[in-house]
Amino acid sequence: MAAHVDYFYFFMLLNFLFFFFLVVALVLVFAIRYRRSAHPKAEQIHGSLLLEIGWTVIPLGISMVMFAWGAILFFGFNRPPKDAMDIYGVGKQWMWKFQHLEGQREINQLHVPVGRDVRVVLTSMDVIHDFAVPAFRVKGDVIPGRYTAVWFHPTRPGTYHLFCDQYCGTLHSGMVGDVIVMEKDAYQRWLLTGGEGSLAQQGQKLFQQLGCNTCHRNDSQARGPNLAGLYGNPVTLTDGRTITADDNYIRESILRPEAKIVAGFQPIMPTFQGQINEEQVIELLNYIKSMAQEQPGGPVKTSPNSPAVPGASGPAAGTR
Amino acid sequence: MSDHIVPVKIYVAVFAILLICTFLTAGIAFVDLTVNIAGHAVNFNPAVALLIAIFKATLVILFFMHIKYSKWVTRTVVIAGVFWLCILLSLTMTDYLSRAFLTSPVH
Amino acid sequence: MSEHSVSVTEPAAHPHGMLQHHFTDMEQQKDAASMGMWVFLVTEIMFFGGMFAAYLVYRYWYYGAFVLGSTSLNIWFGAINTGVLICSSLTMAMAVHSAALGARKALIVFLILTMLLGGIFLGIKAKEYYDKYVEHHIPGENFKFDSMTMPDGSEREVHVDQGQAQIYFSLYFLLTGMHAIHMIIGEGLLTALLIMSWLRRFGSSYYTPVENIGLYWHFVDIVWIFLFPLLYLISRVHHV
Amino acid sequence: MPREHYLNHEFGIKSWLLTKDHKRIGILYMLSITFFFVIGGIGATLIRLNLLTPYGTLVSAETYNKLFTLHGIMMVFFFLVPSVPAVLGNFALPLMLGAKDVAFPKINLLSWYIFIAGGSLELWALISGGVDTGWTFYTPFSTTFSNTNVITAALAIFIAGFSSILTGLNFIVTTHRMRAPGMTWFKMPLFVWSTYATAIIQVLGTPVIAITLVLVAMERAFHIGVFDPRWGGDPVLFQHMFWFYSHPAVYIMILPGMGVISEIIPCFARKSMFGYKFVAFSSIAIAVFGFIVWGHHLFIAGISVYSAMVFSFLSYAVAIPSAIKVFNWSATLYKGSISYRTPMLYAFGFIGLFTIGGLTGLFVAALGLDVHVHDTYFIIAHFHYIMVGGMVMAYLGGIHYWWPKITGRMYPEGWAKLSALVIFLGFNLTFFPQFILGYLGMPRRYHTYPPEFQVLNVLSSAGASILAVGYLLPLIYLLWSIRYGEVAGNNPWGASGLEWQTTSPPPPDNFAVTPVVTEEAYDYSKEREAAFV
Repeated sequence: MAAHVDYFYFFMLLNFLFFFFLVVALVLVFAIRYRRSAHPKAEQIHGSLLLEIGWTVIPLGISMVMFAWGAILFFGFNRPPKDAMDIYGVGKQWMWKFQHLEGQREINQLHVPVGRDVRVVLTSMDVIHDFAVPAFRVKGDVIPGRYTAVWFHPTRPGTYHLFCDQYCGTLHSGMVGDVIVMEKDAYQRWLLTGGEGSLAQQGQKLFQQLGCNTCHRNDSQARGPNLAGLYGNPVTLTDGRTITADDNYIRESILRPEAKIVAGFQPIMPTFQGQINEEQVIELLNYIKSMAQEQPGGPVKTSPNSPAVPGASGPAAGTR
Repeated sequence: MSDHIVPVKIYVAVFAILLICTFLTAGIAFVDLTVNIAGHAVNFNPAVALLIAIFKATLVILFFMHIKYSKWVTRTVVIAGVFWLCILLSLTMTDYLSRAFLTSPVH
Repeated sequence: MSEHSVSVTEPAAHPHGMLQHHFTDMEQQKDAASMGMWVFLVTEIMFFGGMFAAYLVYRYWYYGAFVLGSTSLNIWFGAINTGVLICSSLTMAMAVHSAALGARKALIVFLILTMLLGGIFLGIKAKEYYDKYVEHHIPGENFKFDSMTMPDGSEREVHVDQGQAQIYFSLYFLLTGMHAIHMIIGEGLLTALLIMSWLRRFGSSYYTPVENIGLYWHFVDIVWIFLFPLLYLISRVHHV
Repeated sequence: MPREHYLNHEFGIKSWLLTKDHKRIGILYMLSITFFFVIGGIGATLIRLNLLTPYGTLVSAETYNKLFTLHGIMMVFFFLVPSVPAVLGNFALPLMLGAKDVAFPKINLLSWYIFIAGGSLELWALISGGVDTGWTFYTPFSTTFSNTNVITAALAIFIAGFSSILTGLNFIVTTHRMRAPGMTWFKMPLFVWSTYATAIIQVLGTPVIAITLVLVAMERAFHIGVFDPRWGGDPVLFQHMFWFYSHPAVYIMILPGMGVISEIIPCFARKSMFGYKFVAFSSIAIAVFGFIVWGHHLFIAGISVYSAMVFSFLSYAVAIPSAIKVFNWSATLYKGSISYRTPMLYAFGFIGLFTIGGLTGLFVAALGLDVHVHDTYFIIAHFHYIMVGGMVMAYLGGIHYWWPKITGRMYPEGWAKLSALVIFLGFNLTFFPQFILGYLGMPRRYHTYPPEFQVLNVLSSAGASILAVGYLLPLIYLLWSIRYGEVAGNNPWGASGLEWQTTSPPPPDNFAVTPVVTEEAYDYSKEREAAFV
């Protein structure tokens, strides 16, 4: 992607240079050639329809090329490849926290393997932040209340700047870190240095600690929906809407359970807002995701690394 | 604005229509206007209420506010105001209506 | 051009000092004032437009909460208030009409009527606000939307996401509050008109302030005409 | 006994503070925005000084954030927005239309008082404790997390907004209703067209920022939830509403400048405007299109991809009318008879810098590229090329152009040319390095930065010091010229507009006899006496 952005940039730069020097040349040549001392009497010319049409249509045409190229690139930025590996990130004043699916955690550092598509799924614990890695030409706002994603494909091992690009308060300029791109084996070795179990396992522990399993269970006494096989599949709500259970839906259902009630269930679940933080929500989310595959009978459509894209969807995923 | 004096009759007539519309809109609120269109239940209550409101507002603007008797410049000002309101609402909604589009599980 | 309409053919009599020095004649002055008022009303449309945009977004997102919030409002207060404002619009139009005919007494009577009707509206609105206060439906520390009073007086339990419900009530209070502020300003302006007409400042050749404040009053009425269905009538027949 | 004019027919503070004369009100605005410009400039100076080193050695992070907020708010709301419209528009618009005054002189004075009230309150908010949200007030930082005077600052902008609305209202009605006999729409000078277009934006856009800031204040005071994600509110909605005004506001800040340039170029090229109608309509087109592109500030803010594409597409549409203007200005020079007086130098500078600013606008309107440069110094450089390279150049050009009409005296030409040159060089040295910084990835609003960016930052700061000198010079020599400048005469440039047909400075009622317009705009076919060209 980074190279494509640069090709596009050079195309834009060529256009820039052409038009800039065209205008400067026109102004300078006319200004010197028709200076008062050399050209004391101006010739009155009122305009030319042909010229007007010309300099309306030609720039319009060129700018449409710019638009189309830019839009295609942008579409790519917003559609991570299917087999991209996921890393979860939480922004908070003023640090970055990352959670790898394998359970490894880090602060203000992001270790990624070279040559793989990496998707970073992000949310914020307070204000809007922005995850920006200029070397990869990517950036995305990190918004409290929902997940957004940024993906990239590192091609060369090394250490790259990670910036917060959206002003977020006093130590905004201190909210910087490093993206460390490692060779694949080195990355695998690095992953093993953590010892808390995978993100899904951590989530399972929390799931039991919070007593979620007393209601969300796979038997007749369940007072909440069975979560196995839920992720990535359609859910029918009490008001008749059908929505897809994606990251944002699950997050919302943990923190604001009364927002969307699954058909056939009572609104009895208490909110966990204020009791668990975004990182713990991510653990739970990953446990619920992992349950999608454990269920042998459940319609498993998604592989672990190609879950629902937490794209730019707001709380109203699906239509009313 | 031209110096036209609108007869009282017209004011009273407009007033009567406005009152009737108000009763109508409050009454219709209790009637279920849900229609089944291609398998989707669509509730027309809000749309009807809004249409009545637009009709009422138009009457007020035309007669009470004398737009029917005024110059085109004034009318243009009114139309511009409504048009810009539509820009604000519709372009904001382009975002909210399409945010969910890329959320499908298959990419 | 309605054939019923009567052109005022009176020569442009200059009431003392009413023509400001920078205008050529009364017509130019009147046209300018009228246009200025309309342009101002357009800014008012956009002012409310910002809140309408927020309303639209959240109504789309949180339809269920909006339906419940809307059902908790008293539809009869809303409908009566709509009627009251329409009456006041008529009396305001009649006030302008009387001013144009130079009928000073009628002008004064209609201005007083308009102010009274405006007062009734604000009174009913205050009662509605008070009810909401008692029910803890006012956004803030004590906000709690777990029950509502139905039109027949019965209480009903409500299950809804409190945040979403609070957004509905925030928008309700913002929209109606801004509208009420406009009404109060309107009452002040009407008082000024009343004093001026008492002091015989208007005649059939100069009544621009009456006309312009009339436009303002009608505009405030129109805002309410939209607020009523948007806030009170979202969907009464579908309580979720 | 000298001839009576608007400056000497009454004396004393009271005669100024209670004046309803649009010319005096213009001068009141000129003094007040110069004051706010100096305040904002001090903010900029301290920012640039701090960025000399990567470690934020001059001020603390907290102070730094308050400084860029002060700089942004002062420059945008209290300098750029009122600069050309409220100063030059107030002074010149009625004169150019052949009117005795604007349509509502009392409201005009009122709008200045509102401006001063808003400005004073803002100054108080920014200096007593300060505000650290940036001029953009993004939620939820502004509503929940900032501990500074956000409500006061928002309220002050709310108040000042009414000043802008009333000025716009006045100009719209004045243009429609106060034109002299014979002054048809297509005989109006282009400055009037562009000020009219600006007024449309002021009237339609400002109320939206007003209500948005009310919502921010309410959210902060009562936690109503509209922008707060903890209640289910959407912080991005704030950005929509904010930019619905603040993007068109960019055109409030450049359109009148374009109008000034459209006056200066025909005058000093002694030529009628090339494609007059196209330039006139392009102003209106910019005003209209300017309202439908705000989403390009939100490409990476979490809006829908499709919405972003719509906004990107529309953003290119608004670039075209600006391009039309640039080409028409250049074409006007063709076969002209060009003299290099100071206003013309500013116009040349404007064309060059505005072209850079406009063309880099194409970069940031491109979705794929905006992802990389958004919220970096590239953006800072881009909009400073428009706002400072464009609008401030145009403002200074306009001040020099109408100075003889305003004061009846000429400014000192040599000094003026020197300072125009210094400003041009200083400006480019300040802001060109920021394009490179931005593409390299340096984020905006950073108090400290990685050391590899230092060289470019030092260059930029050096440029800023040159720029500061450039801005100080006019302040001194213009003041000097009020007393010691050469007497200008009524039409020192031999220019065509109605404002040059009356005496300098004009009488209180502008024209001894109401002018009747028969000429086309910019009719330079006949020779006019021009003592100073």
